[in-house]
Amino acid sequence: MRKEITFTLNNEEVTVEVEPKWTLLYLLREVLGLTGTKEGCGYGECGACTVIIEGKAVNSCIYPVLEAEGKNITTIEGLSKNGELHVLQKAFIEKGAVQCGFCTPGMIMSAKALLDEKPNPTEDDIKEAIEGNLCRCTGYVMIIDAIKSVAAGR
Amino acid sequence: MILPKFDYKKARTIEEALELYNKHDGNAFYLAGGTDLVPLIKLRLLQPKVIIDLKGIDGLKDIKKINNSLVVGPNITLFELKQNPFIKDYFPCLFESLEATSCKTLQMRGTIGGNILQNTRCLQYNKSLEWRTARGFCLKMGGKVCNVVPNSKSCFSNYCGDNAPSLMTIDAKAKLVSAKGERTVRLEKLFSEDGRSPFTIKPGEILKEIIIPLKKTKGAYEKLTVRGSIDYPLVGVAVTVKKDAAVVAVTGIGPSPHLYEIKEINEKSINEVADWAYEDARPVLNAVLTPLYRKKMVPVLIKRAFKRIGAGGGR
Amino acid sequence: MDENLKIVGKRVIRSDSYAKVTGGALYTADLKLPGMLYAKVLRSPYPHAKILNIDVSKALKVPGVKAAISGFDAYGVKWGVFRYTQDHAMLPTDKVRYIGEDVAAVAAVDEESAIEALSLIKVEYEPLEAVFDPVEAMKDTAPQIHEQYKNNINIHIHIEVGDVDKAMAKAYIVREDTFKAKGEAYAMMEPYAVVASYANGYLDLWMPNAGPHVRAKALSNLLKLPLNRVRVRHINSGGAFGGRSEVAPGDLVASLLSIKSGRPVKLVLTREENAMCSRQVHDIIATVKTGMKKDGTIVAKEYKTIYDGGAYSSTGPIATSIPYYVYEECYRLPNVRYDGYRVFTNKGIRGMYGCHGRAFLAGNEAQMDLMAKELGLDPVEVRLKNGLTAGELTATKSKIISCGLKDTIIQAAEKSDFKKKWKKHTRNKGIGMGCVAIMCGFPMGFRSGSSCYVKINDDGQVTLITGMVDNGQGNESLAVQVASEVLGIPMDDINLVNADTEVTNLDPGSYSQAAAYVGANAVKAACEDARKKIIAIASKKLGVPEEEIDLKDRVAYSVKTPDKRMPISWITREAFFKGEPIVGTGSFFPDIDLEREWVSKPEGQMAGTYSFGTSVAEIEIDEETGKIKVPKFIAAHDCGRPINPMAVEGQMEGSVGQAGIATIFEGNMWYKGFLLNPDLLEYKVPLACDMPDIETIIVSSNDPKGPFGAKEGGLTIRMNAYSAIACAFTNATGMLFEELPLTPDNVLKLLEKNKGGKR
Amino acid sequence: MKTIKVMLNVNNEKVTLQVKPYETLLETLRERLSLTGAKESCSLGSCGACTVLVNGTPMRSCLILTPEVEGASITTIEGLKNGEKLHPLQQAFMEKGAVQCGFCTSGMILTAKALLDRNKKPEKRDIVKTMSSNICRCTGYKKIIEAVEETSKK
Repeated sequence: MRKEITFTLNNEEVTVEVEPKWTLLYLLREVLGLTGTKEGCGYGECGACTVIIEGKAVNSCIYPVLEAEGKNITTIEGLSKNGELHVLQKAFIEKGAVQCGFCTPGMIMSAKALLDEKPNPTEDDIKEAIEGNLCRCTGYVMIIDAIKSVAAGR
Repeated sequence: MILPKFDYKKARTIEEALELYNKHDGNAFYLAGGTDLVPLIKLRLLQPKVIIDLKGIDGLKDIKKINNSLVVGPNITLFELKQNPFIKDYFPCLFESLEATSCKTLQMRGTIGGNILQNTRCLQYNKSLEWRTARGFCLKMGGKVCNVVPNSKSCFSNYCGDNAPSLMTIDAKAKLVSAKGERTVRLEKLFSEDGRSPFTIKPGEILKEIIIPLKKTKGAYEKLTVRGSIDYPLVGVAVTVKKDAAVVAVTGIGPSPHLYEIKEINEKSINEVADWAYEDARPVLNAVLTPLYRKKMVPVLIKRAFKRIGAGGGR
Repeated sequence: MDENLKIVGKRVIRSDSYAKVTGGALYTADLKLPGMLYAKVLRSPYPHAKILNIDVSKALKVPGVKAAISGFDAYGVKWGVFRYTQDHAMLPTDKVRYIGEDVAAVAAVDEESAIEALSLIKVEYEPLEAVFDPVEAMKDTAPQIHEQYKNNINIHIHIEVGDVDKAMAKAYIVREDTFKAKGEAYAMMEPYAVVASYANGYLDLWMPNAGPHVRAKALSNLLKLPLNRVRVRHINSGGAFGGRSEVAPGDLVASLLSIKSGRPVKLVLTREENAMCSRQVHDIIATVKTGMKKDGTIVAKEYKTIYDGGAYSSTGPIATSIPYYVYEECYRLPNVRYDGYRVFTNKGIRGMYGCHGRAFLAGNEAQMDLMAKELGLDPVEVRLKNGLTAGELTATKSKIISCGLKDTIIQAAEKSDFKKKWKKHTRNKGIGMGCVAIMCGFPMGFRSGSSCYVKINDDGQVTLITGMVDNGQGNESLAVQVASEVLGIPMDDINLVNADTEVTNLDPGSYSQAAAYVGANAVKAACEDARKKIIAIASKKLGVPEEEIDLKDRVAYSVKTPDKRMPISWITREAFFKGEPIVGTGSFFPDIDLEREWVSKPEGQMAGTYSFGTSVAEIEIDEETGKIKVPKFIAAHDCGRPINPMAVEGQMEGSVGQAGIATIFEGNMWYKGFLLNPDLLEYKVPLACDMPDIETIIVSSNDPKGPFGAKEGGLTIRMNAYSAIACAFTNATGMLFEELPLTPDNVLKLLEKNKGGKR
Repeated sequence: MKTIKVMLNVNNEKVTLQVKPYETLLETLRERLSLTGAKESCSLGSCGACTVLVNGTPMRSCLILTPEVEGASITTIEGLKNGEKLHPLQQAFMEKGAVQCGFCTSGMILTAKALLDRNKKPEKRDIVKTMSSNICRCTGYKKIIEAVEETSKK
């Protein structure tokens, strides 16, 4: 049985028919065509599917779609404004924090959730914030550098 | 091209269809084969709230011999009707017009009821909303002038049905049903002669049966088109001969078919009717060949049809 | 090698047909990309009006709308094929010039929202007086459509050879007639569609096109993007016929919308839009004056031809020239004066067509027959007498390289029993003949040539990379077939990567009749390069001299001792071990005079070579209705050596429909600037039941420079099938046509006039 | 507007869909089921490029509302192959060179299939008449008619 849900996605109201069994990730990628959010493991272990729901970084692959009703959700596609990149996106590019790029959207969303809540995090805060995001390429050094640079820049 | 929003309802009985119609304040259209209706809606010439599909109604798809009549359900497709042995044997004129209608694929979808009740056409009318908006709405669109004949107060759009004229020549009647009950009229009475609203059918009325007296006839249908298939008639002439008398119907020119009777067939009477039909035909520049030419073809096709019948029957 | 061909010249199944019969072949409208938006275009309701203001702000407020644009969002660049014809902004900001011109556009998450948003765009216009008839448009009092073109004359081509006036004065008979033809619709089955996807600074585009490289360059200009950031990609095309040659407004619209929204955008035109707003064919008025000797030799020709160009230049200089050139490339014209005018009117833009110039060519041919009759000569003999032969120069000094014209005339005449039927025709039955030549690969500056890469993969299979594009005529299969021949590898083993501007190298496209002659020649050269490398290794490994080795069925072998052999896949691996993988490159540039210019210097070598064709039509006229029936059609074509005769026949048969039957069916109808038949119901594309019994004759000649002797295939019939019908009409009635198409009303009018005049 | 639940058997596979009441069968096939073999060319029933078989009968899918054909068996060009084996008509269209740009091809083949299904040995006249339901701009029809004729003789 399909159900209609309404929520705010990247600052726009979206109404869409969904199957209750879907995950939010499925809706984003397969129905709404927002493929920036990646599926890495499907079990909430890797963080590649991280999006921000009501200010919190959430693994969308294990988030039941019906729970999205009424929520405010941001994905990587909603970060740049009028063609202008978000500071975190710029920092990731400048600091060389991007290699294969598959973890990048989730990583940036986790970082954004952190900075939104805590504009001046410590290195430990940063490490804690991205501990659920696996990266196989970078060794995390440049990622942490990038997040730090944004925090310091504020 | 996408369709505008409307609701779709499938009626199981005539009563249900009439009820649905009334429920939507008349802003509804009945759907049979859809080969005429759907393009009109796509072009935003009709903007219904609801479409009522009549194809689920039992009994509208039968052909029955009742007493001395053939009773044809309106939902039977042109292709099925053509296969009916009575049609070929008794009504060669109708058989030929069915055969000449559009193309085979559309014959398999289009119904005889829908074919009879198809809307009139005009080169300046059957266009997209954008085209018509740029041109300015014509009389048929609720505007103030005819776009083909600017000083005319009436609409010259052409009725392009192939089969109503044939049916008229074999004395067909239409049984119509509405909430108020049933009425049966001769087929020619269905035509209003007004291109804006070409039929006398009352809002919500449903064509229930086409009744044809079962008498053997001779006949022929002559159709002028540019191509050998798909096209609507630029002029169509149906002729049915019964003993010494004949009935002639001319279609494709103007909002309704013209009907003529010949009491006694001979060269003179045929010529007279041909002349008469020529005078009656008032085509305008709203189809692909010139009006004068189409007018000239009326007597030519009438004489041809008679010649062909004389030369050994319809086929 | 040429004398012992394995696959070239055979009736092979086209490599693209499997995908097409199974529904797997994708066309632009079939594409769906993640996050894709749907675009709709707001079009001008006026034939001519000043644009005062365009406001798209309200459209942007419709839920689901992601971008809205007008010409004010573009970069102010005007497009033109030539530097002197840059007059088309694609999205105008000054004024609109035809009904249906692109004015603004939106992209939304679905078509419904896009349609709703369009209705909210506000455009303020100030209507201007419009002109629809080219003769009217040339008058001083006519409204000016473009400031820079006085009297609305877009292009004037003047060609003067010899002394026309003197020759006319000396001619035995002189005749002057004026012929008209309504413009046609391309009516390709696929309505125009484009998908544009802009991401990370790069723009990907898919659309039916006849030349991806030319298209990408135009878009790079219009969008002020470097060429390597605009990538026109491969996609199937549902017919082009000349109507997909140039960059289209929709390309710019979809690109701008994608750049604005950051999402892929798809625009699909409706059938009506495709007819009104993509391209149409020129209406033509041709006055033809001919001077002839008593023996039928043409001594002089004088022409005034007016082309109704619609609102913009498009391929103007080419369109204004081509009907004349294909005639002079066929017949010897010692003295000739040609004045061709392309004139602007407030109608849709006119482009080149496979059947371009029917009033001019059919007029020339029918008039020639009437003059022959007056002189008591036979049209076949007159054509043979005036027809050019190999080695001769055309009037404007272009050398005919190879020429099978004579053979096409003789064979078509014999097959149809032409001479007898023409002389003893019965009432209202007639037979007629039309001839023409077509240039293969004409001057397009540095874009006239093509190049190709080929690589042999580690399993011995082949990847072929060429800019050649296929619009349905079979160019892809042609390339694969040529490669297969040279490399001795079956067609199935060859993967074609083509018409993708970031991968393939420059190619002229498929609209200068260049695919078979130019593109395939480059493929052949690249494969020969690879072949040489294969043979070199095989020679060493097998211990036989290189000249002794041939490639066949995936194997290199010694011709003298065939059991000395090794699979090409082994050779490939040898090459990898040596660090010299087998790749081949090759290119071809036709031998043409690059100084030649359409307007300023219409003289010099026009093309690499020419193909020739003769059509013969038999007709019957119904005297009462004026309806013409075409029971029989014979087409003979010199296309050099046909690479795939089945494909060439297909082109010839299609031409009989699109040009031949079109002569009695097809023409655009107008009310002022309104196209009255922009659909497939009232525009009469012939149906199966309307087709004559067609017989095709391929006259095999061997062009010295063509790939395996091949030249262009099919187009000659497309440009003379109408002449055959027009001449048959003259044969049947003793009179010339006045206007094409010869619809029944038109024919009856002529027949009545004839009766009135004679008796 | 409410959607309508429609069950169809498309190429021998049962599908249940929620469609718009004003959705054409062509839209459903192309947009919902990604069966893009049926083409949209004129959209008004004049050309036959969108022809599919509905319970074996060739129909212009651009003129049919999907709810109208509830419960029907639909055959599209994608459903004609039997495993890897082409339908004889598909084979003949290839071998006879009846395919050029390919845009009319699926409609042509399905129209021909319906003819041969109801009449195994049609006369050439019948073939020409039936195939005159569909417009082709490339071929001049000769090879199309030959392909159908050839198949009927097998």
